[in-house]
Amino acid sequence: MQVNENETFVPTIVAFCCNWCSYAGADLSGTNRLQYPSNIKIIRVPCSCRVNPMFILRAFQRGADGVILCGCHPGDCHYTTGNYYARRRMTLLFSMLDYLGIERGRTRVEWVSAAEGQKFAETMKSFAAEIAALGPNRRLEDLRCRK
Amino acid sequence: MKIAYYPGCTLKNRARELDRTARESAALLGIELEEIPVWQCCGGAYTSAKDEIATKLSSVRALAAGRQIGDGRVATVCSACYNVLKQTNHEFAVNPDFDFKVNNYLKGDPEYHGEGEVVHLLELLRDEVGFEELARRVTKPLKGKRIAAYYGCLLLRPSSALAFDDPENPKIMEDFIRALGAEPVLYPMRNECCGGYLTLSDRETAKRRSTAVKESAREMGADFMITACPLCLYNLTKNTDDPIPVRYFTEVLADALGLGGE
Amino acid sequence: MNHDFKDRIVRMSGAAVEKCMRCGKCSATCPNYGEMEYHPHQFVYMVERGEVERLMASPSIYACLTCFACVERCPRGVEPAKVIEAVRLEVIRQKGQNYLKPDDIPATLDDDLPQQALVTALRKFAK
Amino acid sequence: MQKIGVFVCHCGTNIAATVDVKAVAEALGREPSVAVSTDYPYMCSESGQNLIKDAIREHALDGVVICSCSPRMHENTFRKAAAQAGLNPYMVEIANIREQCSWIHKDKEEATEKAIILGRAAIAKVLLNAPLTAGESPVTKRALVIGGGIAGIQTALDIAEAGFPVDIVEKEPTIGGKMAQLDKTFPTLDCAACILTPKMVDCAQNENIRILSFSEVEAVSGFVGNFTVKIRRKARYVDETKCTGCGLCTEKCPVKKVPNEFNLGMDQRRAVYIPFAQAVPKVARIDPDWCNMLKNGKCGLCSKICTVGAIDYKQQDTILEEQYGAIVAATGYEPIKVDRYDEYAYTQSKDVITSLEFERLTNAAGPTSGTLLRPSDGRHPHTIVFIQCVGSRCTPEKGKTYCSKICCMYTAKHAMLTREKYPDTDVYVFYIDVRTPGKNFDEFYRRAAEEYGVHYIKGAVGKVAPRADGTLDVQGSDLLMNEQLHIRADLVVLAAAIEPSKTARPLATMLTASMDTNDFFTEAHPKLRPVESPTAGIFLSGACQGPKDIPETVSQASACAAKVIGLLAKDKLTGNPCVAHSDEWMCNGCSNCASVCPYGAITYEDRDFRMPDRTTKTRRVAIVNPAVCQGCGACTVACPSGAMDLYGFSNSQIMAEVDAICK
Repeated sequence: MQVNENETFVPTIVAFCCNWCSYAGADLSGTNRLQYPSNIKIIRVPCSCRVNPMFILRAFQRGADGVILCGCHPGDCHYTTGNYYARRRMTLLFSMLDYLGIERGRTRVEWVSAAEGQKFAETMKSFAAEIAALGPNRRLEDLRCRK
Repeated sequence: MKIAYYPGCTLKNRARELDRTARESAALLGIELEEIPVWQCCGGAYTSAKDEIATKLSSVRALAAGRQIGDGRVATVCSACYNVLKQTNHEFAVNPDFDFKVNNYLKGDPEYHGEGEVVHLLELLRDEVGFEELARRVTKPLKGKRIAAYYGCLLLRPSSALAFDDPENPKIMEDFIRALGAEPVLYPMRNECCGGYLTLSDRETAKRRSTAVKESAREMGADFMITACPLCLYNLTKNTDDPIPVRYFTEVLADALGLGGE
Repeated sequence: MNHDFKDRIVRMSGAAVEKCMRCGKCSATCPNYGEMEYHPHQFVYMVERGEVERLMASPSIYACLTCFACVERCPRGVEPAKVIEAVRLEVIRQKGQNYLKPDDIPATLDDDLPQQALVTALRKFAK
Repeated sequence: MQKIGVFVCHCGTNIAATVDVKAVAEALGREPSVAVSTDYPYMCSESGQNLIKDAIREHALDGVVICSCSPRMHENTFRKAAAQAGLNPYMVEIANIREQCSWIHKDKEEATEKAIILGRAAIAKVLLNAPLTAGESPVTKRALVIGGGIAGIQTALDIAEAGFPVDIVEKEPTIGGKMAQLDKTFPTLDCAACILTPKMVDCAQNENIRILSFSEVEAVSGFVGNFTVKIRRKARYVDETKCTGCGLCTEKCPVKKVPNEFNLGMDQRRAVYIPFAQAVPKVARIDPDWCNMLKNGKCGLCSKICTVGAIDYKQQDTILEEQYGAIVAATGYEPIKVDRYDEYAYTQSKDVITSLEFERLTNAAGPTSGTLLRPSDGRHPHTIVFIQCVGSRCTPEKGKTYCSKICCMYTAKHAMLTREKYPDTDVYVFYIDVRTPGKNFDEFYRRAAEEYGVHYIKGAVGKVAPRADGTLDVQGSDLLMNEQLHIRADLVVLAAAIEPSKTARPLATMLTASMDTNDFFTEAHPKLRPVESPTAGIFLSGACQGPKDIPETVSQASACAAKVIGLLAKDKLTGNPCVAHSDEWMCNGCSNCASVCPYGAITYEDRDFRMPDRTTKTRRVAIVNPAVCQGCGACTVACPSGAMDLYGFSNSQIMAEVDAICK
């Protein structure tokens, strides 16, 4: 979370993107000069199934306000089935977030192909807007970690 | 065994023979058809429109009442009742909205969610009695008779809901005919429509349809035909000029079991 | 094109007219084809095109036997008979549009006619 | 303390216009452990690369971060440069400040700030990088082709021509497949046997090809370059090495009423038989379901008359174990069973047949010696109706959802040949669409209609009704006439949909190759890698990948062979070092990782562990085969004890990135 001088809230957002589809889709939105908010930072992973729900909790703990996971469309996974695993794991994580009292809207799973630069930018814009509307994540942030 | 029985309106009137022979034959074979105490007419035709709920309530009430008798299944003899009851029951399985709306209508009555099951007497003969056992119980086998089974549409279609037999090449009635010692006649029109629904509004069209069915049976050498549907029987006998006799399958069954008298 | 009618027909019938691949198997299978002005495949196609009013004005809606042979054999699961039924209901649900009127019935009766014929005809052709 | 070098690229103005590259280099230079931080107009240029190499040598850097374009562009460039300077190439990380920063933001301050954060995340990650070396594995220079139809034959011949040994495993007693059953082939009308059997003989004579007929793959283990395959050689009760294929036994065998599967049951064979005259290998087989000797020990006639003593009633199945570098699936197709579409009366009339049965009825080696006769009464049919799309293009509930692709063309062929040979025959084709994409295909179909007078009717058939006089009443619709037709036919031919062989699904499981919902093998990329399975070392040939006609099958088979040859030509395979690895001290052997691994890369071994109390404990632990692992990381998340991790994308590296971004 960052709060700048005039006190408008700029959320910190982490996007996990799989190397084969969504990261390439993000590159494509760059190549096409499609803008989306700069407070979204992308972490490249080989596959959406590499993303351990722990990473998402870690991000919330360290002050992220929203985490989005992007992978190949179902059926298109470079590793055949990775995105299905990711989908199931995230479904479980969502119910756990409810338990932790974290708003369900702070995490999202999206399928973005390497050809969907437009969709990537649109998705990021809408996600950033939703997180901004939700306000800062105060519930899970571990203030001891804050510098 | 005892099983709930839904006779339907026609079996209480013009098709009394169908009702009587069904009950007597079934009783002889160890199946007690216990009539549901209070029932209304199923309407004879199942309306496929998604927004028609009220016209299906009489079927739902019969199905719900059937739960109190025997193992909860409801037996029918008339093809039309079988078709309407079974399609209604199937709708619960595939359409939650239907379930919700029906139970809103039923407020005050016990809820019903499609847990019942509809069976035709032919299925009971096949699955509960067994055609082999039936063949053993036959005292007056119909030796040498060439019988054409007429399924029509109501027993077979839509097969997704009825799941009665192979809709294009059914065999339950043929097996039944064999069990009675006669020879089944296969003819292509046995699963085509007799024009039943149009009997009142367009008698000539219905006549053309039922005549086509009978011609097909005649061509393949049938001595007589059997059916489970009173309306089919009417069209195939009264609304055609073809003289091949048509009987209810239960009449033939009663004869073969020695209940006929003569 | 009247989308209002089309949407109602699609909703009422639950039939997926857009799944039709124009093979004509419904019309190939229809036992009452010869009595119809518009045939089963045309019902499906014309509903998809939104030409419902022409169908509503046609006597073909009273010619369907509801024998479901088309529904059974359609390779695309389109259910033409349900489309025809929906178009017919769209007509007879309008005031005064009963195709079969109770007053007409006594003339058609005979001693052998089963009750079933009466109830089904009323259900099919009157409200 | 590690020493990291940071290099910020301007990319001309691509980055520098929106990101203050100097400020980025300066800010990142203040990060602990950064020894050098600098910027340059084009890092990917030779001088840019030299700048990096010099810095690595001068500062003895342990890791390098390049802030530049996407790693998908130049990661390899910079890794090579690092390697040339003596740094392990996997100690390089890229911060993507072009596609994911400068190009998508307009505000320079905002973009600069983001570039710094991305740089910090890359530094955090590179600090945890470990030097990696790509593993190497040897390649067994031998290929296995599963399926001996035209696809398998062509692939095997091409591989063998390149000098590599190939085994063909065929489940039937002879190779040849479906093509051997065909009469003529479209669009040139060459006789199928005339062009296929020379290829079958080539297979038999090629020194590099071994045909394992009447055999099935039973188990597959290993990985690309190093497969071990168990092959069951089914007992044929005839010694393949002795039988000369003279056929004497097949003439004398007293059991004559066995339905002949080669002619689709339309005539009979003996209990000992050779499938057809040009079978390869030309070796008899005894059918144990029919042979009196094998059933009840009474007969033995074939053994008495065999001059070379090849009959062996005691023969048993044997298992052959072989090593292969590459495996080709060429399992082909089968026509579907058409019983469920009984409105066409296939089960109700002998004169309703499938197209493959029609092929046999017109084939000179078929049950009627090539004269077209009705199966019911052996009379010439005078009216023939062909029905298209039987079971194709349906909803999933009603049949196959795809177009079977070959039916339009073979039906045009059947119709044309019928009209040519029997001009007094009326031929009708009911079609939904006529699909003829292919060289000379549409011309062929037009010839059928224009020159041969085949009646093409746009519409479907609703019902086929067998009549008492032996004819068939075909009730169909003519959509262009808007009419319902009744045609009195003598013969009805159904163009049944085709589906993958039933053997394909269990084989795919053994190969860990993926399949689609229709049980066709999935290709690694539908456009760019059409003959490879996503599983390395598994290749696809012919209709097992999707419906195909012969020309397409053969070209795909040769393409497949080229890919196999490319693999076998290598002495060693270099793997991707970013693979999973398991900490055996933490692993509890639960098998979760193996169950999610799409490649079968994880196996289990019992290991002895020396415990603190000086006892030795044996535990089952996971072992990742780095040559098979593709590095997806599914196992790392499935592992409940945290033993499984991924090189290059380790848990600690990703968490370090998360921390750096969220700071």
